[in-house]
Amino acid sequence: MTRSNATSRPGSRYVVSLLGERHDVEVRSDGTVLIDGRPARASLASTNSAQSAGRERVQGIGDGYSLLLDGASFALRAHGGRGGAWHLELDGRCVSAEVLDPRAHRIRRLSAKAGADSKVAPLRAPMPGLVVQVAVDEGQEVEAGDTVLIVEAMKMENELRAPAAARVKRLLAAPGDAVEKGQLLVEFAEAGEA
Amino acid sequence: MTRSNATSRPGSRYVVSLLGERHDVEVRSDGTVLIDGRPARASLASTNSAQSAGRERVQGIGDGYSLLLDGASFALRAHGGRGGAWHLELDGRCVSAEVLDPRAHRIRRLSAKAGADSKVAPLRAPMPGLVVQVAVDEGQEVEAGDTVLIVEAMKMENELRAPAAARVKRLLAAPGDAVEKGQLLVEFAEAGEA
Amino acid sequence: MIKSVLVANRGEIALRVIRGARELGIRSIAVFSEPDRRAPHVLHADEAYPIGPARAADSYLNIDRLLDVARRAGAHAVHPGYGFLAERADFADAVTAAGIVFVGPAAETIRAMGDKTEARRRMEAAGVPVVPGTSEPLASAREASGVANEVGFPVVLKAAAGGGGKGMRVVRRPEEVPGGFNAAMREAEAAFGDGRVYVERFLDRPRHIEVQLFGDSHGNIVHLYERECSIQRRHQKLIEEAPSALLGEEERHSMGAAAVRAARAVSYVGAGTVEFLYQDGEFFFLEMNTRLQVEHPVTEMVTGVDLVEWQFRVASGQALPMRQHEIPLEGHAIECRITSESPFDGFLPATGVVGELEIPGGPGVRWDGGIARGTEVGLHYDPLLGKLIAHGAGREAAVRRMKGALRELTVGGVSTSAPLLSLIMDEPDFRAGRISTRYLEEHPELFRAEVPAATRRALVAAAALLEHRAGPGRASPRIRRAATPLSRWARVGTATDSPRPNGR
Amino acid sequence: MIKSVLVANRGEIALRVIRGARELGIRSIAVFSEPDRRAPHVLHADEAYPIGPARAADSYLNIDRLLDVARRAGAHAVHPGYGFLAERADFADAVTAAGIVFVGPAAETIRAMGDKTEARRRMEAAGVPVVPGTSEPLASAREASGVANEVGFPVVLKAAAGGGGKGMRVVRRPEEVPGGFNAAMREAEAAFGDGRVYVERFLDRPRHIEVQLFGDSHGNIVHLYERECSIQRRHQKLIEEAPSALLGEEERHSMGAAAVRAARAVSYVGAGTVEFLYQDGEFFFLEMNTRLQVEHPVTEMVTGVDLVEWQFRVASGQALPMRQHEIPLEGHAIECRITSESPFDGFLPATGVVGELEIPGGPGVRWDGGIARGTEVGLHYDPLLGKLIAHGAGREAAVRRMKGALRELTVGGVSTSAPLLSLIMDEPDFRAGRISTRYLEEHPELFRAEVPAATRRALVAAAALLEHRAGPGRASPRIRRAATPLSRWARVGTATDSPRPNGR
Repeated sequence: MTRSNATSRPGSRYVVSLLGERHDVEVRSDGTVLIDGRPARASLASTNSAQSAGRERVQGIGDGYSLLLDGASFALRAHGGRGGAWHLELDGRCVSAEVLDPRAHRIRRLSAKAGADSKVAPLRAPMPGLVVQVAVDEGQEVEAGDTVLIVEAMKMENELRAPAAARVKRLLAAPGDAVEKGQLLVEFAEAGEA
Repeated sequence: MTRSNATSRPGSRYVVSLLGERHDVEVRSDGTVLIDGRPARASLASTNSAQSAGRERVQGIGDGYSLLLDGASFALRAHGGRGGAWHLELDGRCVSAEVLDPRAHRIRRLSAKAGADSKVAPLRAPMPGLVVQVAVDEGQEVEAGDTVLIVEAMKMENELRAPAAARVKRLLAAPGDAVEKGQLLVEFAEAGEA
Repeated sequence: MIKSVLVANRGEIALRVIRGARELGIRSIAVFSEPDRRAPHVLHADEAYPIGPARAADSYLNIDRLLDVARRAGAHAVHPGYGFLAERADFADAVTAAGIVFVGPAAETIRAMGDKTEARRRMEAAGVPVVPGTSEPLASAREASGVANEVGFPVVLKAAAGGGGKGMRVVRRPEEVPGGFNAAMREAEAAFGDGRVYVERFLDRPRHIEVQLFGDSHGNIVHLYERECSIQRRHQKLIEEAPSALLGEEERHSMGAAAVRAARAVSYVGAGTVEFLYQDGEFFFLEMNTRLQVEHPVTEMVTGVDLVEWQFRVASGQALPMRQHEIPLEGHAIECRITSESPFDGFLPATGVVGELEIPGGPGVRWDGGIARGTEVGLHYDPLLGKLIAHGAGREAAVRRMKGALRELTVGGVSTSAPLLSLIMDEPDFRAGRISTRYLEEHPELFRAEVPAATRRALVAAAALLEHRAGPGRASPRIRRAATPLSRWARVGTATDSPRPNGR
Repeated sequence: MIKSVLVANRGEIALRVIRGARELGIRSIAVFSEPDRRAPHVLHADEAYPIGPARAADSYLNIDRLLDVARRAGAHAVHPGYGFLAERADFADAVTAAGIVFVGPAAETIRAMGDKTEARRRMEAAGVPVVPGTSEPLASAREASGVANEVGFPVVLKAAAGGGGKGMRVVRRPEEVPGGFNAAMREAEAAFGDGRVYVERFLDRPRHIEVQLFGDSHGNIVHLYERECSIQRRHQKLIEEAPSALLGEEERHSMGAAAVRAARAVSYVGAGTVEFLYQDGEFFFLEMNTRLQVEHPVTEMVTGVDLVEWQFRVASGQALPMRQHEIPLEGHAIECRITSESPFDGFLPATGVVGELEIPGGPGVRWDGGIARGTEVGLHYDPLLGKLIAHGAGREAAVRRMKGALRELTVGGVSTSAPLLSLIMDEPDFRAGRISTRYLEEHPELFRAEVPAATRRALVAAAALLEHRAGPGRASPRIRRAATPLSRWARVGTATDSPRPNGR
């Protein structure tokens, strides 16, 4: 049942960061895992044709897996990112996890502290669409929740609002512009800032 | 609509052998095909994710295609073999076709004549299974339809019968043998032959 | 009976109509825009013809081109589905003028009911209760402000030509009227080419209950009971049921009778729906949709009637196959709209290519879909990917069945409404039938649902096992780049994610 | 109500039972053999546990192991599905002895009905008509010959412990009796571990009609009308319908009454089926199946009853939810078994990996499947991949709906019965309900169906266009190797392919 997990490396340890919490996991060669010290029998099997049949390969959208954890059955999808990142989907919930060995986890935590940032996040297009209206001017002060731009997509107007009290530093879109998903639309400075 | 067919080669000609008949087809660059001299507007589009999305690849089981022929819609699956062979599935019918240019077709026809063969085809296992009974001995004469072997598969006994009147030349299976699909079980000589 | 039909639509409804035609031996003729060349409705129709580029105005809304295909393919009839040209009287006129049967009511009926103010006038005359408001389009934002003050806030500004929530704005304070009026006008202009707007009193916590109607050319009109469509986002229905969760037998009767009265007032022929707003025992005429509705399957599940079959029969001049008292009402049906949206990210439209597609099965489960593996979901058209329908002996059984079906449904490659729908099936107010059109705003907890402990534990185990499988090196300190977040993978349940149930 | 259930089965029936449990809030516990680790029933159950290697005797038939899992997982009940241990009295005994509820009738009932000769004896006593033949197992081929001569040819040799066509041989001439007896005995021994065989008169063109029964522990017994299962190959059902195509109201009543009499004779509790052979207005008891049948969905579609739900209710000690006169019979339902076989190649078992999988949808269409993309179809278990069910207002409507659904169904990677089923839906005798258990042998034309001209033309065009796309060189004379025929791609319609409808 747990053949796929029973490699020659006994008791590999990982730090799993998920939904803002840290979990210590040990994957043992006997088909059990220790999650925050609590043991469970675990079996993970791919449900994609790729791995089971060796004939097909599905990419990009995440592979299907069946996890049995002390018998409880979970059908999930997983997509691996860089640096121990895993994007998981289970019961319709999409959750990102970071899996590192304990040493890598310590290093990453230290470097993360240095990069803390308090600026107001810029507005990006949440979907491809057409800018219908720009409700602010450069230099204007806005309150959290004020409408900044209206983007039309799928025939619906979507109002994009200021994420926090701020000053409009730079406007990068005008009415009639077709914008791509993620495209930078408005940059903010902190309220009062030059 | 017919972009995929409109290549720079105008009016390529093919000989299509299918279900025992020969058809002359000309694929034109204007999106039409001439089938045995009769023209039709044709559009062939892949319906697999592979070609439409460039992200996936499904192999071995045949790719899906949509054919529009003078508007009539056909959803088919196709699997390419060697030497102009195409295995097609449409409305649940599986049909093999051979597509050659006119010159290749003439050459193949000539060589086929030389290899004509009148021997009684050997019995092969039509599916993986277990040989339950061998009803004949080497050297024995059999009539067409006589039971030669019984192979059990999926808990059912399947009687394999002589394809024609013949003499059992060689027995290659015994009761209790597990056999693979296509495995040679019995060779025949023509009735009376040594 | 009609011999052939051109289906002037795409997606799940085109496939639904093609299936209905096939079962009656009617030759089905599909049309497709360039990106739809490989769509299921093209593959499953008897014939299919191209009608232009992606933009709807150049393809599915292009009347000349549709009629040209209809003539060339020898179409005996045209079925408009819903949306696109379904409620365009000029299309019905053009089809009829070309000597082709229009599967739907007469152009005059569409015209009368399509004009909201005209519809109000007619319904008032027929004794059908209507919501207080203007019966004439408003000339200006100024006039809108005046009327709004008269009717009393909140008010709703609506496109006279509209439907489906487009060109619609709720305004709660006097100072918001001008902005709302302009937005409604702009959307109406873009969506319908008609920017006229009118105003009505806005009911605060109404339920949206509608009655399915059917008329034939012999003067028979029946109703097929009601549907409750209160669970909406952005005025777009998300979950529909038949019958309504809480309507009593007497209310059912009087609402059905009012709907039939409304249909008689316009000599209705074909499938139609009268939408009501229901609040505190009162119901008001909202609008009449002169076509098949998206949510028609729930009615089919509880009555056993095939509404598309009836459409074809009526369009062929046949009388309705049943009289009012012969129409059964059995069990309870629920429909969930599976749309390409990110419900936990303000219902933003989602795009992608459909990868894995697993359709639930078993007793009482129906799937009306318009997608297949490899379908590209773009922004050109409606985000409806398919509809999941569950029928059970009662509402509780139907809800439980739907919950299981949603759990089995897999649509890979694109975000859908399914996870939110799953949570709603478990939510106590929904379970008890305590719903209104404000259901989603009143349940923000749905958008910040905690991940249960067992699920979290499974996710942690899965992540560790996946990394373990991927082999040594991956989790080592040399790889420094932080995880790149994918848009679909929200950091569910963290404090930074504020719920945006209505996208604003 | 039962709190949890171990489903001692696999494939579509395991999934069907898991769905039923889920809807009642019953925790479902799946079991799986090694090759089934990734099977849908494992994915969709609440829990799943391994029970051994592929060989059924070592896994799904391993009573000790199943009970061990049931105990460890705290299973409150065990549901056996059909096949495997469903009709093994010793399993029912062992489950009950372990203090676990067996979802099925009492072990005594299974034992009595499982022994064909004992069943015959009891039915004769209860006044249910039986086919002339022996009521005792035969001691030898010699004795078989004697009885066969008495009863008159043709006769059928049957395993006393059998079911589902295993260990069954029809013998038409005296000299074939010894061979048939030995083969039946061998198969019976292999399949059931019990080689006893008996003999009966063989009806030449009977219809197979069966009645669905339900009993509860309070002494109530009802029937849920009949199913017609005449279309068979190798004595295995291929197409089932409810109600029977031609049974009159009076015959329906008397057959139902006889079935209830049969059930009363053994104080039946749970779901069961009495199978009859019907010929020229007479019907004879064939056997009683003390379990849910493969074809139970057609009964569910016409009655609206969820038979698995009833099984759980009855096993929990509840009374049947309906009395006889309350059970509706509405419309007509057809089920097609989608099996991994090559119907045009003597129904040889087919293997492979399920690739593309497109499940039909829309009104009145149900899919009960046990496969997903990537499922490996091997030879260890039953070839049933799934069941396609269509319901319509009448038989004609159901057949037309099924035809469309079969056209939409795609199962890539493995040969299935679907293309043959498609042809049957169009065949005039089937359409008219002129069917018997010899239907397939009497319609050899189904196995050499000509390809229609339009289809042939499309195939020719597609082949040329594909080759054209593949680019120059492919069709050139340098490539000399002849086309390698793939097993699935028969040379349909050529003279060299003789039809082998029964594989022998």
